[in-house]
Order: sequence, then structure tokens, then C-alpha cells
Amino acid sequence: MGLLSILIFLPLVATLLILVLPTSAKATYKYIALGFTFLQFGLSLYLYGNFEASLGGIQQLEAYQFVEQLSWIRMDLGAIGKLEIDYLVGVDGISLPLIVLSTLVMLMGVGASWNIDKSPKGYFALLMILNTAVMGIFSALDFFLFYVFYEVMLLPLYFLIGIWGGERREYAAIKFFIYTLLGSVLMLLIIVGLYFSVINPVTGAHTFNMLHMMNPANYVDGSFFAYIANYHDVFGIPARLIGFIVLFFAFAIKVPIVPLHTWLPDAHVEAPTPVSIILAGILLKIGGYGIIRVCYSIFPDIAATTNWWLALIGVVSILYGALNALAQKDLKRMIAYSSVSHMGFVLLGIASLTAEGLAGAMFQMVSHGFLSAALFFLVGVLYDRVHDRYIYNFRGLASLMPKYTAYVAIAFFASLGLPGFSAFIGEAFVIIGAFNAESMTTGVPRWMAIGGSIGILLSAAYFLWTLQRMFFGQTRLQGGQVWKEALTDLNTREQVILFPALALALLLGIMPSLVFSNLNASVLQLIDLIKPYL
Amino acid sequence: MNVSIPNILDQIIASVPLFKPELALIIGFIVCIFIALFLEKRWRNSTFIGCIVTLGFSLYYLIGQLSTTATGFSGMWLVDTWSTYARLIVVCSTVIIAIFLQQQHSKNNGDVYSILIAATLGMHVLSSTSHWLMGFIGIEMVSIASYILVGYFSHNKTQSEAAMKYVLFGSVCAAVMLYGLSLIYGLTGNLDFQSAEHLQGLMDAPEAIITLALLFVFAGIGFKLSFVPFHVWSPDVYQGAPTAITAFLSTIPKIGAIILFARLYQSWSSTAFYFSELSTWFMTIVAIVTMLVGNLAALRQQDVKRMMAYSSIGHTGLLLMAVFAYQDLNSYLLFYIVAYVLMNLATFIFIDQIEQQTGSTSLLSYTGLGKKMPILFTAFTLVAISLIGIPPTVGFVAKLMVFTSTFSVFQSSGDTGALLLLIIGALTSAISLFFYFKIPLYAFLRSSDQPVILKKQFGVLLVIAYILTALVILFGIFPNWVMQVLA
Amino acid sequence: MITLTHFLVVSACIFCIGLYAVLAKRSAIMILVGIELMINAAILNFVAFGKYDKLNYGGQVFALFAIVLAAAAVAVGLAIILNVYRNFKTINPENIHELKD
Amino acid sequence: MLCPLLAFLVQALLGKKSISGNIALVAILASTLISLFGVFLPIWNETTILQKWAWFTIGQHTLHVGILINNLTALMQLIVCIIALPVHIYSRAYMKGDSGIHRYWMYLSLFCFAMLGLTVSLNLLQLYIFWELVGFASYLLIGFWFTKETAAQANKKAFLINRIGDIGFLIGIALVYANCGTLDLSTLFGKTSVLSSMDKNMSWVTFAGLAFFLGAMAKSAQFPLHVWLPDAMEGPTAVSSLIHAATMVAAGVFLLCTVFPLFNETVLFVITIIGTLTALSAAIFALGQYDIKKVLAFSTISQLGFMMVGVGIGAWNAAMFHLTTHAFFKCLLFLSAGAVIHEMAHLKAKAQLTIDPQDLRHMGGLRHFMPKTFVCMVIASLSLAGFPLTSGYLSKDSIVITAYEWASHLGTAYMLIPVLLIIVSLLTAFYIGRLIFKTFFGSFKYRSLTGAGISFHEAPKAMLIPMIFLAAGSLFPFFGISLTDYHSAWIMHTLETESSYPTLAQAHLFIPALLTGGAILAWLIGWNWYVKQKYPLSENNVWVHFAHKQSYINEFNERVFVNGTIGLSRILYTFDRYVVDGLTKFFSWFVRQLSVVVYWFDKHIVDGLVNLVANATYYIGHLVRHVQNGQLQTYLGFALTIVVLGILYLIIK
Repeated sequence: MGLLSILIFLPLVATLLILVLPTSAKATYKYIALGFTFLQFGLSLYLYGNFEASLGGIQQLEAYQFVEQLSWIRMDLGAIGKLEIDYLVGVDGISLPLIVLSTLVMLMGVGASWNIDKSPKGYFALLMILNTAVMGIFSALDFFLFYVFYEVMLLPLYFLIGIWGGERREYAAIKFFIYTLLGSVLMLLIIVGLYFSVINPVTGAHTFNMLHMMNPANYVDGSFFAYIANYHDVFGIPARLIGFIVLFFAFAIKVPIVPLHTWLPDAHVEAPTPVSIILAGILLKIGGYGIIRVCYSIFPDIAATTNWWLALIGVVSILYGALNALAQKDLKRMIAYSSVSHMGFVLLGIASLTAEGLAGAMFQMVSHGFLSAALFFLVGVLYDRVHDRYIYNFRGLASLMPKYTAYVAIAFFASLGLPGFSAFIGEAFVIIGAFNAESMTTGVPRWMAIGGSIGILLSAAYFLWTLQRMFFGQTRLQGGQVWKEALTDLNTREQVILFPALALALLLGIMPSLVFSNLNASVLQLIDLIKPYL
Repeated sequence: MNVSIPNILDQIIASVPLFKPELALIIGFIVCIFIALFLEKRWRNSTFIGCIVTLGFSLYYLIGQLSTTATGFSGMWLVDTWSTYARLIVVCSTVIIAIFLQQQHSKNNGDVYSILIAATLGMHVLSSTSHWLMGFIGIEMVSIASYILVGYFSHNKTQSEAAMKYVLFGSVCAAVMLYGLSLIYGLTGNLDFQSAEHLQGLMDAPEAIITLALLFVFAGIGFKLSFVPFHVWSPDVYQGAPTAITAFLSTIPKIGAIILFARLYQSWSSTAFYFSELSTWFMTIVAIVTMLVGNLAALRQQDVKRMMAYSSIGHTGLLLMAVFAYQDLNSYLLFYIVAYVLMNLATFIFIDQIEQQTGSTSLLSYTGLGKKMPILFTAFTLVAISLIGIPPTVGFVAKLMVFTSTFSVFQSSGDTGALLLLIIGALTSAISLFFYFKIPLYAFLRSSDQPVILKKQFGVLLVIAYILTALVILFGIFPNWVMQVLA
Repeated sequence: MITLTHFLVVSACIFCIGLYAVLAKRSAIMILVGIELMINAAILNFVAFGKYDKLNYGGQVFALFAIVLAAAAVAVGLAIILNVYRNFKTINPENIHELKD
Repeated sequence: MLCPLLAFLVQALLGKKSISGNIALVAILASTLISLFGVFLPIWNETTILQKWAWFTIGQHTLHVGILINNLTALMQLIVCIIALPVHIYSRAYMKGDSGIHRYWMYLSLFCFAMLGLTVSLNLLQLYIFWELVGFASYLLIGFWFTKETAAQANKKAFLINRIGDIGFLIGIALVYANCGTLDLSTLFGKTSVLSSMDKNMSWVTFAGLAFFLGAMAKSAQFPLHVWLPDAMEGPTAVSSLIHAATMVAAGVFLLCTVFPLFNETVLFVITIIGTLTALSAAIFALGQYDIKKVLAFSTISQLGFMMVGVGIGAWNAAMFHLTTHAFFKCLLFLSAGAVIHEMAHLKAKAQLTIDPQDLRHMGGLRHFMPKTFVCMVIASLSLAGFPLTSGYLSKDSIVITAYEWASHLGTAYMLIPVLLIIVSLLTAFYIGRLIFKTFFGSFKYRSLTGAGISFHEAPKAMLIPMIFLAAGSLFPFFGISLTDYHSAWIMHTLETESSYPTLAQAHLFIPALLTGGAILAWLIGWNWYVKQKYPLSENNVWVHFAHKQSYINEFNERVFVNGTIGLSRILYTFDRYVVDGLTKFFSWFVRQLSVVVYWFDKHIVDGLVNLVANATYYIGHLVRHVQNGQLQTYLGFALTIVVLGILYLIIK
């Protein structure tokens, strides 16, 4: 069993352990979860440390690292051919940063769940299953495997939101689930279509191997998604285009893009703090990762022709999300919408099809990962204390909770793209990439880049407005004296969780090469993959 | 063909080995009647044991037939992979149903087991023939046995109403089918639908009459499969019947009927018969409508059994899709059947177990039960996940394979119908999430203040259900365990 | 001379009468009777067609089986209707609608 | 040289409540010394130092960080250090006793670090980072008294408006990167410039130039993005002096000087126009202010307009020169004003008055109480007014003269700009005179209080020393030996620019000299006039007394000219307050409203649509159930009808 498998299935062991232990030992659950996630984090750091940055990955299996390949399902389906599903995992520069990020955010998530006392057994068990699924998604290279993990991820989330969530949790949970499932069942159809179109050059069988799908030579001529002699169309739309659109749709729900984002504010607002953290920190990244790993790598030709639209969607998301965030009165909802806006940058960067844009998008994902996690955690801190997060109900918190205010201010400024923090590097390079797109003739016009930069301005507006409204001025609270007493400053545990995230934001802001150096080769490889079709 | 009597006798005698499993059932049937008459009073579970033994014998002989492909009784009896595996599944699930019945209705139920065996026999007949006469006999055997099963325990209004609706609707469908069959017989002079003469006769016959006849015939099969528009009885009957019987109704009769239907479709599709193209359309439309109706109507249900009735209608749509996409290998249809049976049996056992505790099958009565029966509801949720078709469960693999084969049809033919099937199939699985997840929604997400006093929770049935759940997951992760057997 | 057509027409008429009884009669017994009529129409067909099937006598055999099965079905049906009557004190299907959406 | 600051930053973060002022002071002292002896002296007029380390690689390009020190940056760095040092010293006294003092030092050092970083940045991205960091530090400092609602509003506004500029800057960077593939300042603008091989009239160059200028506009408070600066006066006065007078606002000018080679004619012309407009409007606004700090703020904006013009006409060395001198005298002005405010605030606290300690109308006659402050302030004011013997005289002249040369080179229509600049100089003299007289002359309203045991005295030593130091710096010898010839100033010498109008005719040298002379004369007259006139305007009875002595023409002048000017100033200020600033407010209001609308759209239309689909599905489910009415015969009828329909369809088809 290789390192990656251990990384993936370690939390499953934790789940079993938690399930086996009697309820009387419920105090130990969180320690088990913490221990295992910590172990995972260490493991992911080991992966990071031993990662060979010069290897590209993307469509070359030999350039992937820590690869494990086991034949999993082999079925003879007669005329349809042989079904070939492998347990194939590996990391390249695209997945590695996200894996490290996930383990870190998971750690934060477990830390944030310290005070869960409503059936902790189920809670931590589900959290660990989610953990497994997430790791699986980021390392799976077989589409079937990917899909399995992708769907498995949804289940624990449904329950985590639905059982431990807020008032309208049922609505939020089912909305989230149906939204995502809708995307993924349609994705399944495309997976099936790809399966029929691609042949493993070694065995001659149809395959679910994503890397084979990325190589045009492996497509059967005339098959549904073939490059050559493809006369297939669906309702008049060429087959490859429809494949791309559907896959994009599936991942775009996760990203989320406007107008497929409406599950997000609901899910975030209703989810308990740790789940919000994980949702924002990891799950949104799956969308971006999927677009890079699946949509763009498997359909490079379509990616090259549709990127104008994708960039447009990205820009619209940026502005739309930011404007929505500005209108929010609920702090958590505001941050949720800010996520929409920030993830719009990811899409814009990806669509720019430049090395800068793509790397910026990846960086933005990583950065948004722990920054949004930190933000949601901060909201959670407030909510824990007074069970309210309505912005107008707070005033002048700075005098009451100076440490908290400091953390909030840092997190806000880091998120609004203050240089020196990671979000800046991400956003700046997305913008630079988008500008560069015109020089590279990838078809993304410059006004989109300008539109994106207006998003940066708007993000400053809503963060600063909130900061001023809630934290500055004379202390005046809705709940009066009761709240005043309840609003104690951050305790050590909370600081321990927050500090690394913000420190990391700073560290990555100052030394972006920590991320860039690892993903650069992969990004270039991806660009090379797409370039012939531009 | 040599029609001299000794020849026929020879043939019959030669065919008997092919008939061993059924012979075991016939003997068991008679023996069970006698046991129920004479032994039951003194020895409570004697009929049950007799039933299990009978089924065991049948199973034993079936396993012996595993790699046999043969015809017997002048071509009226087919033994091939389809029939053998279908019968295997039938017998296995009947064992579970028998245990189910024994657990829930242990008093004065001796006769039920013999009827159960009779139904099993009917299923065997249905799944191993391509002859209309045998088909009709099979359908009627299963039907009549089911009528009795539904009506047998009817102590109150709903149960008797369910039985009445079932029997009347079923009889009408059977009568209509019979009439259709008579027309087909008249037009072709042959009752073996796989034979060339039969097909030739159909092709020569006037289109109007043949259309009428075929649609009449589909009425009978449709009743068994409960596809639209012959699905209307199933929600009422499923709800009204005792849960053990509902479990039976929702699984076993469908197996035989779908096998028969698949044979029928297979023998017609891609022939010059004008109906072959039409039947493709027919299948597509029926499958789509069935999936839609089943899943949409289920959205509003408040009774779990009724909801499961609609769910099984929805699954029928998928089964039809599997039939539609048939190419040259039966394993994925069988796989779907296996998956379907596993899921449905487990579901109904869970429903029954909860009913034992709360006395209700209403979703509302599930409120907050997740805390009190965590293991049961976790397993129930897993099965529900499988019913939706989310990995890593067997339901997902089954659905994937159906989609796969449908896609290959689509790719090779460019048929819009196939595409529509795929899209609707995908969409309805998303829709189905909503109602299947009402179960965990009520059980886990809501909490009730009404204290529920729980009785003893351990039973053979639950163990079976947990094993089934485990299989649902295991086969989901390692589908090739099943597929290697089936292929 | 009574030709096949006559048989067919008669059987079609019987079938329709049966169908009418099934759909319109307000008594479960009458529905059963209707079903019986439909089955008999089919049986009539079988026998009529069977005349031309010299080889296997399939029609006659089918007819025999159909009669047996119909009898069995009706017997079960009657028993169940009796049970319904015990519970509902009526056998008018219109009044029996405990189970519905 | 950045190390002490960085090290200190860490200390400040750790050392919570300690009197971290000392650490900050030591750190800034160290940097001053290093920058003077270690950097400035060796570098000045010598070779450029360039040190770089690979930062990260993205795509094919590797970005470096590092230090680039040439004449320009060395000068800028020195200015920052030299201004920051006295401000630090001053702050120790000024901020004594404030509860958030450790935060103050933290922020201040952060600012210094950012500012120094900005000056020595190697590439544009690095520059941008420090640029924003400077803005951030300024945000923190403006909002230092965060419990004050206005302060919280002001810092938000400052940051947001700076953000607008930052976006411009970022776009500029992106454009440069997209077209040149590098952000390295030395490769971009050095000897072997990438740009030199390019056609400067390409549209992207214009756009990039304008984008950079937008950045500079926001930071250097150019019209119409100047609205944040007057509000920013909510911060402590020492901060205002350091940030909003001397260093940060000058960063915009510095940026323009740095990227000067990028600008083409169009951009430069826009810069000139905006600069002139700013200089003029801000000078007019300054006329009618009563808040001492706001007068200075508008004056700063006006002076920055001068510098912009300097850049715009291609004389960026003159702009830098003015930047340097302005840093000294404006800083001094603020510090002096701070001293006054400090005392007024003391007075207010002790006598429990409800007055605004910054309001000019409450002051007067303070020269008796604070003579040293008075002297310092007068020196600074003279320098601001461009009085000979002061540094301001040299630098301001350099801009005006060059502008004149530039205009005469281009044509008469352009003469408007130097003319306007001269008018602005006059106005400057007017308002600064008004400030001095209102503050230090006349009688003190609260004199009665001072007698009653409440002392009103000179600023403490820690405040005075820096002021005196700066006052020395505001005089001419610091910059050049020659009294009149700005060309001989050492700054101008070294930062030689290639003039875009090559024929720097000798004749032109006299005309501006004459013009300056005239200007000085005009100021002197105006000066005297205001000494007498300004006074009576506020005290009615004295005004009557003087009115008798003066001719009616004078009175007429008074009425029409002075009152008119002040009135105009008021009107224009109102305009600025309500229209320009109002526009900002309106814009922010508009964005907020837009956001509300968008949110409504999101909630009701987008989400509504989603829910509609869900509900529709749900409702269809309901419709489907209609068949299921429990009636057996309906069931049968339904099923058979469908069969019959199917048959009919198939037959008819």
C-alpha cells in the first residue's frame, strides 16, 4: 500500500475506530479524529517534501508521482467490450497543493468541531468519511474512481449539514445535495461516453483511465467523443462540445459559478462552522480542480474554443458575488457570497489559458482554501458566543474583543487581496494572466480582466464596510449586557487554529514559490496540451 | 418433427432432468400442503421448514444446471444462463421472503408456504420459456398465488381492499392478455415467439390487428412489471398488503416478467418485423414515462410503503431501459435484477422492523428514530443511497451498466430515444434523491419529543437485512464478484 | 355456414361486453363476471383458431389451460370479495377507496 | 537597511503593551543612518546598485525580488527616513498616554517599512505590494482612534479610494507584463530598456500609462480622487504629517517618476491637466476651511498637483525636487499645527470646553504662548508660499518655469497652465497667510481661562526639536547654494532629465526669472495686505476701525475680492463636499443599492428559478397522483384508455 492510499484510507480507519468504540468513550472521538488528521497532515507534508517539482504530470502517467495502480474491476460486457477500471492514484503539481491544503483545512475543521456535543460519534465518523472522499478525489486518476469519491463526498456532507446545521438545515442540505447530484449524474453520462470513445492502447480495452482520455491518439475514430471523424451531435451541438459543457456544468456547480451558486449561501449559512470551513476550504476547490483536471485536460480542443465564455462566467461571478456580498446583513452569508466572488477569479484564471492565469487560479484556490476557512471559523467564534451574526446587531467589537478583531482584520485584509498575503498573489496573477491572454491570443479580451479587477475593489468595499460597521465605533450590541459578558476574546484553542491559517496566508504571500514551484511544470504541461487547439 | 407418441415420451423423459428444480418445487408444494394440514398443529414451524427444504433442493438442482444450455419439452422449456440465474435469484429471494413470513406471521400460516412455493414455480416457468402458453401459465400462477398471499392475511379494510384491487385488476389484465394471445395465435398459428414461423406470421398479418393483439399482450406483462399505464394498482396494493407480502410483490414477480419481456424484445428487435422498430420506440417511451411517473409521484408520498411502490415503478423504468439496451450479453440485466432484489428486500425488512416498533409505515412516524435505532437507520440510509444510485453501492454499478449499454446503443445508432432515456434516467435519479432521503431526513434530521418505547431489536430478519446491506456495499465496490459469476 | 369471421365477431362482442361490465358495473361480482366473459371471448378465439392448427392443437390446449386458470382466478377473486364484504359491508368498488393518494 | 524595521516589526507584534516607542525610534534612527551613510552617500551620483533574488517562477517567467538603488530611489529613501525620524521623536511626546500606544508604534513602523520597501523595490509587482502595504498602514493609522465613528468612516474611504488607484496600478502592471514579459524596473526602464525598442504610440502604452497615473492619482490625492485626504485628517496629527503630507502621498509622484519612460505624449498631457486642475481646485478649497488640518490637507493636495504638473511636462526632476522640499515644510506645518492642536486639546480637556481643538476660529494670538512653534510655522509657511530664501521657492519655481518653457514651446493655448500655476501660487500665499494670522495673531478667545490656573504653554521639547530640525530643512541652503537658480540645486543636478523640448532657449531663462520675481512681488503685496486685512474680517469692530483708514477702493476690494474669493472658495468647497465627494458617496450608495438589487435578483429570480423548478417538479408529482384516486374502475379505465389510444395511434400513423 502506497503513501497515497494510506493518506486516503487513514480516515476510514478512524471512522471504524470511532464506530467501534462504545458511546461511553465519546470524549475520545475528537482526539482520534484529530490524531488521524494530524497524521494525514504530516503525511501530506512528507509528500510535499518529496515531490519532484520538475515533473509535469497532466497526461503523462510517468510524470505523476506516488502512483499506485491496481486493477480493480475487470468485466467482460460482450459487444460493449471489456470494462477496465483501475485503482489508479497519483499526484502532480495540480493536485499536490490541493491535497496539502485539504489536510490542513481538515485539521482546522476538526479543531473547530471541538465543542460538538450532539452525537459526536456520528459527527466525527461522517467527517472522517468526508475526509477520505476528499483525498480520493484529489488523487484519483481513474474517472470511475474519481466519480465514486466525488459522490461519496456528498453523503456525509448532507448529514453534516442536515443534522448539525442551523434552522433551515433540511432545506439547505437537500438543496445542496440535489444540486450537486444533478451535476454529477449528468457527468456520469459523459463518463460513460468517454469510456466508449477511449481505448487503452496497451490492452485494447475501453478504459476509464483519465490519462488515456487526455491523449487524442487513444480515441476510437468515429466514436462519440472522437477527435477524428466525429459526426455525432446532440440536438445539433457537437458531441465533444456537449461533453465539455456537461462536465463543466457539473464542476461549475461545485465552484460555484453564477447562476448555479444558489445552493452555496444556503448551505454555508445553515452548516455548522466546521462544515462551512470544509465546504469553503475544500469542496469549492474540487470544482476548480475538476475543471482543470477533467474538463480542460480531456477536452483541450473545446477548452480552447470556449474559454471566452468561461472567462465571461468568471467575471460575472466575480462581480455578481461581490455585489451580493455587499448587500448581505448576515455575516456568514456575506462570506459565502465572497466565496462566489473569489472563486470567480479561479474560473477567470483558468479560462485565460495562460501560465500566469492558471497558476494564479491554482494559487487562488489554495489561498482561498485556508482564508475562507479562517473566515468561517471567525464567524463561528462569534456565533458560538451569542448565537447571532447579523451585522447590524454588532458595533464596536474592537474594544471588547481586541484579539478577535485583530484576527478578523487580518483575515479580511488578506481576503481582499492585500499584498503580502496569499490572496493577492492569486488574484493579481489571475488578472495579469487575463491581460496576458490577449497577447497570447487565447481569446479572453482585456475588458474582462478589468472587470475582474473591479471585483477586487468591490471585495475591499464589503470587507471594509463590515469591519467598520461591526468592529469600530462605540460598543453597542443588540443583546446588551448579556452579550457583553458572553463576548469573550479568543481562547487558546481558537488561536491555535487560526494562527496557522493566517500565518500561512502571510507566508504564501511572501513566498509564493512554495506553491508556484510545484505546480509550474504541470501548468506548463497543461498549456502545451491546449496550445495546439488555440 | 416426429410426432409419434413414443418419441414424444422419450423427449419428455429426456427433458425431465432439466425440470429437476421445478420438480422439487412441485413435490415440495404438495408435501407442504399436507404438512400444513396434518403436522402444523403439533409442530409449529413444520411447514416453514418444509418450504425451506424444498427451496434448498430446488437451489441445489439449479446450481447443478449452472452451465447447461438446453431446451426440453418440445422447445417449451428453455434452460440458459438467463433462466438459470433468474431462477437462482428467485429461489434465494423466496428463502428470504419465507423467513420474513415466518418471523412476522407465525400463527396459522402453514398454507402460505405452499402458496409461496407455487408462486416460485410460476416464476420458474415464466423465466424459462419462450412459449406463450407457458408464459401465460406462469403469469397466472404467479398472479393467483400473489392474490392469495395478499388476501391471506387480510384482517382489516385496507388489506382486503388491496387484495380486491389486486385480484380484479390482475384478472382484467390477464383476460386482456389472453385475448391478445388468442389473436396472435390466430394470426401466426404458432405460440413460440422465438420461432421463425411465429415471426413470419406476425409480419404477414394485418398491422392493425397485430398492433391490437400485441398491446393487449403487453397489458398482461405490464401488469406484472407494473410499468405505465399498468402501474396504477401497485401503490394501493403495496401499501395495503402486509409488508412481507409487499416485499415479495415488489421483487420476485418482476424478475420472471422482465426475463420474459427481455426474451420477447430480444427475439423481435433487429428483425424485419415492422414492430421491431416500433417496439424500440414503445420501449423508449414506456421506460421514460415509467421512470418519470414513478419518481415524480413518489415525491409527495407520506407512506413509506407507498413511496417504495412508486420507487419500484421507477426502477421498472430502468429495468426496461436495460432490456432496451440489450445487445448480446445478459449479465448487466441480471446484475440490475440482483441489485434491485437486494435493495428492495433490505428496504422492506427495514420498513417492517420499524413497523414492528412503531406500528406505522408513515414517514412521520420515523421522526427522530435515527437516534434510537442508529444502526438500523444507517443501514436503511445506505440502502436508500443504493436505490438512488450513488456510489459506492450496488445500485450505482447497476445503473452505470444500464447507462453504459444504453450509451453504446446510442453511439452505434445515434438514436435520439436512447439519448432521451439516458437523460431522463440521470434526471430521475437526481429527483429520486429527494424522496429516498426523506427517510434519513425524518429519522436523523428531525427530532421528536414523543418517547418511543423500543422492543427487543435483535432478530434473524435484521441480521439478514444487515447482510443484504453489506452486500449492497460490497457488490458496489467489487461488482466483478457478481459479474464473474453471471458472465 | 359459420366461418371464422363469425367466431371472431362474436368473441369480439363478448370481449367488449365483458370489458363494459368490468368498467361500468357497480359490483365486484359483476366485474368478475365481466372478466369471465373476456376470458371466454379469448377462449372462443383460441378454439376457433385451433381448428386451423392441425399440428399441435395448441389452441385447444391453450383453451383448456385458460379455463382452468380462469376458474382458479375467479375462485380466489370470489374469496377475496367475500372478505371485502366482511370488512366493508359492500362490494361496490366505488365505495372501496381506503387506499389512495 | 530594511532589516531593522522588519526586526522591529516582529518585536512590536510580540511586545504588546510595552513602550515600544523606543524600539521604533531606534529602528528608524538606524535606518536613517544607514540610508544616509550606507546608501545615499555612496550611491548618489555613482553607479546603480542592483541586487536580486529569484522569487518565484510562473510559466516561463521568473520574477525576482530585490533592491534597486539608483539616484531616484536613494533620494526618496533618504527623504522618508529623514522625515520619519523627527516624526517619531515628535510622536513620543504627542501620543504620550494614549491607551493604544503600542498599536501606534506598530502601525508606524509598519508604515515606515512599507514606505522604504516601496522606494527600493526592484520590480513593479514588489513596488505594488509595498504600495498597497503603505495604504494599509495608512488605513490603520487613520483609523487609529477607531472608536470615533468619523475615523472609522475615513479610513474606509481612504482605503477604498486608494483601492481604485491600486486597480489602475495593477492593470498597468498587467499590461506591461503582458506586452513586455517582465516587471523588472531595471530591464523595463534601464539603459537597455525594453520599452525603447517599442513604439510608444501603441494604444496599450497609453492605457498602461493612464492606468499607472490612476494609481498615482489615488495615492497622491489628485482630483477627483482627492476626497479621501481631507477626511484622513482624522488620524493623529503626527501621522498626518508623515503620511499625508510628506511621504505616502508623494509615493504617487515617485511612481510616476519611476515609470516615466513609459509615458507618451497623451498620458503626459493628461497628467498635466489633472495636476493643474488639482492644484487650482485644492488651493481654492483651502481658502475657506476653518479646520487647521483641513487647510493643510488641501494645501498638500494643491502642492501634489504641482508635482504632477512637473511630471506631466517632463520635468520629473523638478517634481522630485518639489517633493523633497515639500516633504520638509509640509511636515513641519503639520507638526506645528499638531503642537497647537495638542495644546488646544489640553485646554479643552482641562477647561471642559466643547470646542473643536482644530478649529481656527477658536485660536488666535497664540504667538505669545508658543513663540517657537510660531517661528517654525512661519518658516514653513513662507516656504510653502515660495518665499525667497526658502526651499519652496527653489522647487516651486523650477516647476513653474519649466511649465512656462514647456508651454511656450508648444503654443499659446498651453500657456494657460503656467498662468494657472501662478494663480495657484498666489492663492497658496493667501490661505497660508490666513492660517498663520488666524492662529497666531489677534487675541486669544480663551485668554481668561489661561489666567485661571490653566496653563497654556509651548510644546514640549520632544516636539520642538524635530520641528526646529525640519524648519532648518525648509530653508534653502540645504538644497542649493544659489538663492535663485534652481538648476544649481544638487537634486536637480543629479536627476538630469532628457527634456522633450530640446531647445531650452537661454532667453527662456530670463522670462521665468522675471516672472518669478513678479510673482514674489505679488505675494509680498498680497502678504502685507492680508496681514492687515485678514485680521479685521474676523473681528468686526476692528474691521470697522481699519475700514476708516483704508480707501473705499480697498473696501470694495475687500468686499468683492476677498469676500468674493472666500465666497467662491466656500461655494467650491461646498461643491467639492457635496458634488465631488457627494459623487463618491453617491457612487458608493449606488453600488450598495445595486448590490441590494442584485441580491434581490439573486434571492428571488435566480434562487427563485431554482426553487420554481423544484416546486414545478414537485407539483408535477402531484398531478401524476391524480390518477391514483383509489377507484379501481378508474384505474382500469385509465390503463385501458391508454392502451386504446396507443392502438389508435399506431393504426392511424
